[in-house]
Amino acid sequence: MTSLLPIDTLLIAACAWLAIGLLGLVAPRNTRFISKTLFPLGAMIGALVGSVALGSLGGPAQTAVLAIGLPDLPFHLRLDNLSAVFAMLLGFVSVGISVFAAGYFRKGEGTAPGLLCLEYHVFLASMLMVLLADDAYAFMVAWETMALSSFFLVTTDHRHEEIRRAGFLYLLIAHVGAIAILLCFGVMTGGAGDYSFAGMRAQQLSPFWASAAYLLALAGFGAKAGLVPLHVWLPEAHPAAPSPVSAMMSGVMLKTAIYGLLRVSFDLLHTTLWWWGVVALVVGLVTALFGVLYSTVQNDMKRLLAYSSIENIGLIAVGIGLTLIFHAYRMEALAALAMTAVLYHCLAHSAFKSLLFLCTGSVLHATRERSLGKLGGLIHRMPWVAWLALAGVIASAGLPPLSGFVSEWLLLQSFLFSPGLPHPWLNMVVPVAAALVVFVAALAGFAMVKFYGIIFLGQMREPGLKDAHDAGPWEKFGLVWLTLITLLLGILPSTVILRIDAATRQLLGTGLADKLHEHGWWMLAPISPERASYEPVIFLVTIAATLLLGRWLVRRLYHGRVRRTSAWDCGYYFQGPRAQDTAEGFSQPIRRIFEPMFRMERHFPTARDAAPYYSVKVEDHFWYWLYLPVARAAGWVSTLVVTLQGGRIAVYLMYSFITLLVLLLVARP
Amino acid sequence: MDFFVLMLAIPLVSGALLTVFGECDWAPNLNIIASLGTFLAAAGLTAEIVANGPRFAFGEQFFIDSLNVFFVALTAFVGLTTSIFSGPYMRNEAEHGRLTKPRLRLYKSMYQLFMFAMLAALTTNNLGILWVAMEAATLTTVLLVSLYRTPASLEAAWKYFILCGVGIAQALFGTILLYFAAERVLGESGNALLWTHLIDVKGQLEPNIMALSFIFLLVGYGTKVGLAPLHNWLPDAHAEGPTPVSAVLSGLLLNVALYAILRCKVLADGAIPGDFAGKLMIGFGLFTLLVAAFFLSRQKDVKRMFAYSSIEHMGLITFAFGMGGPVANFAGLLHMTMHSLTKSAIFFAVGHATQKTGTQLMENIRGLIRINPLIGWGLMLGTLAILGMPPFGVFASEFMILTHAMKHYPWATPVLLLGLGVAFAAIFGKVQPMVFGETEAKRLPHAPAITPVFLHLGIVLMLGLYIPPYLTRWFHEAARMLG
Amino acid sequence: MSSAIPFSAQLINLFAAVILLLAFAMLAQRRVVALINLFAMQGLTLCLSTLVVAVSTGQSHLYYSAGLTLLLKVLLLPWILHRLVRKLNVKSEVEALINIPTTMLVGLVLVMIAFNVALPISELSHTITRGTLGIALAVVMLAFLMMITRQKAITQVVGFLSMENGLFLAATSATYGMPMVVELGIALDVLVGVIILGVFFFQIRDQFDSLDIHHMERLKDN
Amino acid sequence: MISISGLLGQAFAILLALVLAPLLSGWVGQCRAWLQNRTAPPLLLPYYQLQKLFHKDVVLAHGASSLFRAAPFVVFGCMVLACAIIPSLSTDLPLAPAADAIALVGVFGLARVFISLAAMDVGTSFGSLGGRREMLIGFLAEPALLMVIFTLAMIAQSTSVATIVETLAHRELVIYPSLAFAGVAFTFVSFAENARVPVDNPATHLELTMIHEAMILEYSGRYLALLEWAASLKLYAYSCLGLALFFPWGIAPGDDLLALVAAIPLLVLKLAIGGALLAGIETINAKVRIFRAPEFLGTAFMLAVLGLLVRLLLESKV
Repeated sequence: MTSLLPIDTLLIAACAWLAIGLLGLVAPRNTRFISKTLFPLGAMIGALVGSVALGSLGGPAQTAVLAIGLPDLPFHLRLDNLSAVFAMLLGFVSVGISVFAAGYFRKGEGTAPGLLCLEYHVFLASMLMVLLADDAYAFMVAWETMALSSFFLVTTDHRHEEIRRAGFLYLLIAHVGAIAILLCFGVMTGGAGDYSFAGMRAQQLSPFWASAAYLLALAGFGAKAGLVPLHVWLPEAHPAAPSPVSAMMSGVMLKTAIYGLLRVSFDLLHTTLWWWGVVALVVGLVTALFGVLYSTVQNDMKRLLAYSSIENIGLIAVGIGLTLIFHAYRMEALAALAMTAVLYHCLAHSAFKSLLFLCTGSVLHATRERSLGKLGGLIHRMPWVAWLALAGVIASAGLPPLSGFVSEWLLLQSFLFSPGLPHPWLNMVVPVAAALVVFVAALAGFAMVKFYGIIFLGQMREPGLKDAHDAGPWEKFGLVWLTLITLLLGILPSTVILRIDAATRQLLGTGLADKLHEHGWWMLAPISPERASYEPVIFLVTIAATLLLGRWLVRRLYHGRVRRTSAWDCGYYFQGPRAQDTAEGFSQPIRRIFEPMFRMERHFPTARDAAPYYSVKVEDHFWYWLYLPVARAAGWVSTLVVTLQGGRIAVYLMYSFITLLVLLLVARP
Repeated sequence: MDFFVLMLAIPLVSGALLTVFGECDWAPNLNIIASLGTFLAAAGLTAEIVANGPRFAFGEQFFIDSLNVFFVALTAFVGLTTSIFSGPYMRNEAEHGRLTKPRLRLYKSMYQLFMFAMLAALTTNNLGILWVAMEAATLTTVLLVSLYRTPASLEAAWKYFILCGVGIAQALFGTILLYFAAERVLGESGNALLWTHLIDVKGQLEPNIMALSFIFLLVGYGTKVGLAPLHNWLPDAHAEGPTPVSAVLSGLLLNVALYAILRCKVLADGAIPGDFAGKLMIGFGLFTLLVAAFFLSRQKDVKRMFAYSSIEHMGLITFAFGMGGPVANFAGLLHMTMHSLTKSAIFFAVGHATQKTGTQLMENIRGLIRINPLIGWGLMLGTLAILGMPPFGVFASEFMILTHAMKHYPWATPVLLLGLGVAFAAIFGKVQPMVFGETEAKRLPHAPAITPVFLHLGIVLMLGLYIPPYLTRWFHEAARMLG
Repeated sequence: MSSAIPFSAQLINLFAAVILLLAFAMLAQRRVVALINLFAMQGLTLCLSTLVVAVSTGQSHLYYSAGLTLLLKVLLLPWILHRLVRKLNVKSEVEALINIPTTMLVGLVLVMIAFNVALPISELSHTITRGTLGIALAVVMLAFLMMITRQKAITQVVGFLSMENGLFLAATSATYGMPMVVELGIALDVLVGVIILGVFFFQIRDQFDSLDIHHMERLKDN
Repeated sequence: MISISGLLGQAFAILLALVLAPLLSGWVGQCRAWLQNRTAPPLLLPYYQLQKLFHKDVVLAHGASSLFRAAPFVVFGCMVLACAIIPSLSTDLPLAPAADAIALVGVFGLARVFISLAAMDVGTSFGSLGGRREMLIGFLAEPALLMVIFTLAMIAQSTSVATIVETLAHRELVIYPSLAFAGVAFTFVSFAENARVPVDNPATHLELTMIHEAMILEYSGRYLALLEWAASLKLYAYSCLGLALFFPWGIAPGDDLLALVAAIPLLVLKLAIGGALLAGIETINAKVRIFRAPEFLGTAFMLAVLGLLVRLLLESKV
């Protein structure tokens, strides 16, 4: 057979995923077959997708038209560098998650494993189709299929009412977002009625309509990505879903929304106005700040991670904003820098966030416990998970030498050169935004220390944790795989950037590659070594060398003797698990400093309480300021409307009579 | 033997037979067989029309072209599946003692006569006969709605009868006016009500009279379509009648009424300058859509809720045809098809669900997929389909309608989206807990007929991803006839 | 132009006026039995006017339709209704939702509207009886009003039937009758409808032990 | 690119840091004692303590995990790296490109996270309390520090510390008002970061006030030694950074040996003065309540941002 084009291979991969899913229905209850055969197969397909997309990077865009779709609008597909980058992300991350899932879905909770398998692989396939779609209809079909399959995955354990509510909220907001996206496409056709992306590219929209399209896209994709104020579904849906699903949603699905935003604002729209960037920047900052603050005060480990995802999406949005601003002023070099930061953070976040979610999955399996207040000391029982999670935590805290830091570094670099902007107050405001970004990053560190310290360190807060077991082989493989990606992204940034640079060049016309080529693979110097440089390898080597050398020297010159005894703790007698910080206690400084940001219900014990207890419930302001009023308004309208159906036949007759009379008197040709 | 004659004869004869022998054991099978025969005849007729184009029958009194043959095929198909579904359903009802044997007989005979009336209404060329057939359809369904003889069903049937009777009377007045206008052109020959003749001279018809007559026709047949504020009979009739009847009411009768309006619209458009009919229909459509959407959130009875959803979709379709033009008409026809298939599938699932749980109140129905996964998933998928979720076909038609509206009536788009969004929130929020969650099942003497549900959903799914070219051509031709 | 109007046309207009008058009378009538008689008279007048039209225009099929009217609207339906009333012993007064004088006023307004609407059309009519179209519309509307204002199921039916009368008037006098097949169909439908209603009355009476429709206000959403 | 002399210079700088850091802490302690009319401890006290601690056995709590044992080395390594890339004597450091100013902040962050985790590891009340407070200080101090660096980076059009220092050292004398703001902010930050009064008190074991000490309560023997050493390295690093950024004169431009030799006494002198000042400030200030610390650092952050704005407002032409 002739050599397959990458796009064909990806199509086949999507079909293969669908086929695997359908196979799951053959024996829906045969857990062994499904988890030990089908999911690994899916993982292989994922590896295929990832490597094909990686290989196709830098190549010319390939298109294909399928025979299905609307009569006058068949499915158009297109694989260009942008979609290739995200397809690569999808493929490689899904490998880890699928293998982990093979070990995770031992006993299918609620839904039959076969059905889970179907939903899961449909989810994968639809995400791939979203990336490949090249016309509005195909995109919407793939997009909504993605939403649907993920919704069913979220409500896997649908016996619990709150999980059902979470799923409903998720699907509702997803649907509203989809409506906005559809409108956006409608605007972008400019009335020409050609709904293929090629047709939209051909349109030259007036600034007004272009802005309308951009804002609609921001709203629509923001709803899926979790930009404030459309974020409320995210912290509900992620804890509800099984961990591999949360990992997939947080790691990959949110990125498809970013993909859509990039696609619309850089590929389909030609005009770029500087204030678009400011909007994205501000929204992103608010989202990031909101997300990180709330993630620090969560007491449910998956909610904490969900809010941290909101924060990261916010940072990505900030990067997009910067890119737009630079792009609007034709400062393409800097735009390329910011764009690289965006893409890089997408990659980094998808790796480390899915890693962390999978770790929570293992913890959940080992302890049946999601609330931080009942965990602790697991590093003794599950060392594998603990040490792998540490990598995710460091990356997520944006610390060198792991992946999170690289993207933040790039982002800050692009901020640093913003004063070149030819706009009087823009170059004032943007650096201050940089300050906030740093602030967010530092707070993320706080949240991550809380996450890790409370779950894995300290004494076990519950006796039940004694018999927690470490992850199984499949789970271990998944975790290790994602850790390796995180490590790779951390220490080989320029190698990776040279790969994904194709996408940047496609969107902005210029990239960082030529600059990076001048220096070695170990050095990341986007502009020039004199201006800024970062060598994670050297960095890592130095620290490791000092560590080992120091250890060796100390043992050599002195000794390595160790005595074990009970902890000192300033000589306090009571040292039970309850003496250490609770999750609430750990975040108390945040709650105290940023009190107005939260809606808190607290109960303080009084001196005379027979059974004193302290409780705090932190809620989201937006829920009360935005969502409930809307719901109330709708309810009010429908109370008005239902009076039409009063049950009186005479009244009904009168409606018809009046309608007739009005038409007779008013309607004239 | 002529397919057309067969198609009309089979339901008529079998209806008569069932009136007599309706209580025999083989009666249900006869019902199904008759429907099957009707469907086969309709299929044959369709093939014939697609092959050799339009034709007359019984002189010029009946006329089949690519527009109505499409409705005929749809009607015959849904009629068949509904009869299949109603077999076990009705038996279960009988076992529960909600229906006696005579009632079952009445049900079967009326079912066939109802099919006959609708097919006649669809195929006739004479607007007078169209009216007569519509009235006949109303009468048969009145008996079907009141089948249970409970106070509620009687009340529903009474309202249905009075409101639709009055509405149809207005339609008759419109027909008379139409005749009045046509007579002045075509002379007092009997064929002044023949659509084929009218269409030739539509340009010469007096605009004022046509406008007046179209208003009467729209209000008249619109009552049957369920356009707000003429819709009040619809939820009651759907909720209180037996579920198969709700299925055919939603899936077929509304379509037939809308078809009547369409036939008249073509004439009105020809006669009246300035898109008069179109504007009226757009107005009605949007209003209906919004009103129905806001009704949805307050429903407690599952069948009632889906009745309102039918009203909502009828509004959408009316809006589409109001916009006119090949694309919008195409979308309208497509949406009619999708709605018929999906909604009847939903009613099948709902019927089984209500039998299993013994209630129509939604807060008492829980965990359907634990009772019977197929019913549960059928309801869930059907709901998602009717809510316009891809990859189901409803999304395809809604996509076309929306995009066309964005192009030509941008101001209408927000209204449409608001309506669709509200409907989504209302319906899905209610169906999800019904399908999911915990519950205890209830044994039924007769296994439910699941095949129709998934047959319909399968077709809808297929059409959402791939519309076969011949179907496209056919739709296009039909759309062209509507101008 | 009144001098130009031939005698037959004057007759027809007269009958039309009588029908309108009867419609008002029915609107005002309180007692059920009397209501039915009025309805029968209306049918009779309709039949006569149809005959006149038939004679004056020589439309043969109008004879049939006149006969049909006589048979159905004058003899059969009133007879059925009377029997029903006797069987269900609906003795009581027909109480209206709105009191009679107001109803009459509203009816007056309706008549004006109807003429107003029909005017431009009758201008165009070439038949000798063009004025009657407005009257027919008025009768339809009055019947409609009656259905809205009356409380008894049976009076609603009478209103429905007199609406049919109005339609027939329009059909015969304005357009010299519809094609025969159509008229037959319409007649059949009306007959079947009334029979079904008859069946209904008994069931309604059994279920609600009354024919007051305000018992039937259970199905509602608010 | 990487010259032999450069490598030598680099190695020398690191060694110098390792040697001078404890001395600096000792000197500060001595000055404090003098200022508080106490008899001063010997200048070399830190060395004695290190020696003693290295000799002692390690006493580990039962709950201590391997992370607890690895953390001191990691922290130590981070501090060594930090000292390696901060130009104390010469700006020609082969390791400098490995981490620019932003990465430098990252290094300190890494150390902080590890020591906080280690503090939480044993699971005692004070450990977790200390870790929490440390992170609190951290996320307040880091942005301020980075803003300071941003201001300077904008002057130098570079984030590489070496380049910044070079530009600042070898420029014709221009007065940058922004530098004043940045300097003050930097001072605030370095007080907080090095666990000094008014934020923390290195010399206390009063439970409710301590931060850094609370974290290392459970450490002993060589681990404690490493942590102490790392702490003094941190102080040294911050001092050198401050000196290099705000008083860069005398730092050798390249691999010019004479300048290098000349730079050493100059550095020692600067450090001595700096240490004395630090001690003085510590003496005249009182330790604030933990929840006043945010205000303190907030001020630092404000100052830094102000500096940035001033930079953009007044000096954008420069």
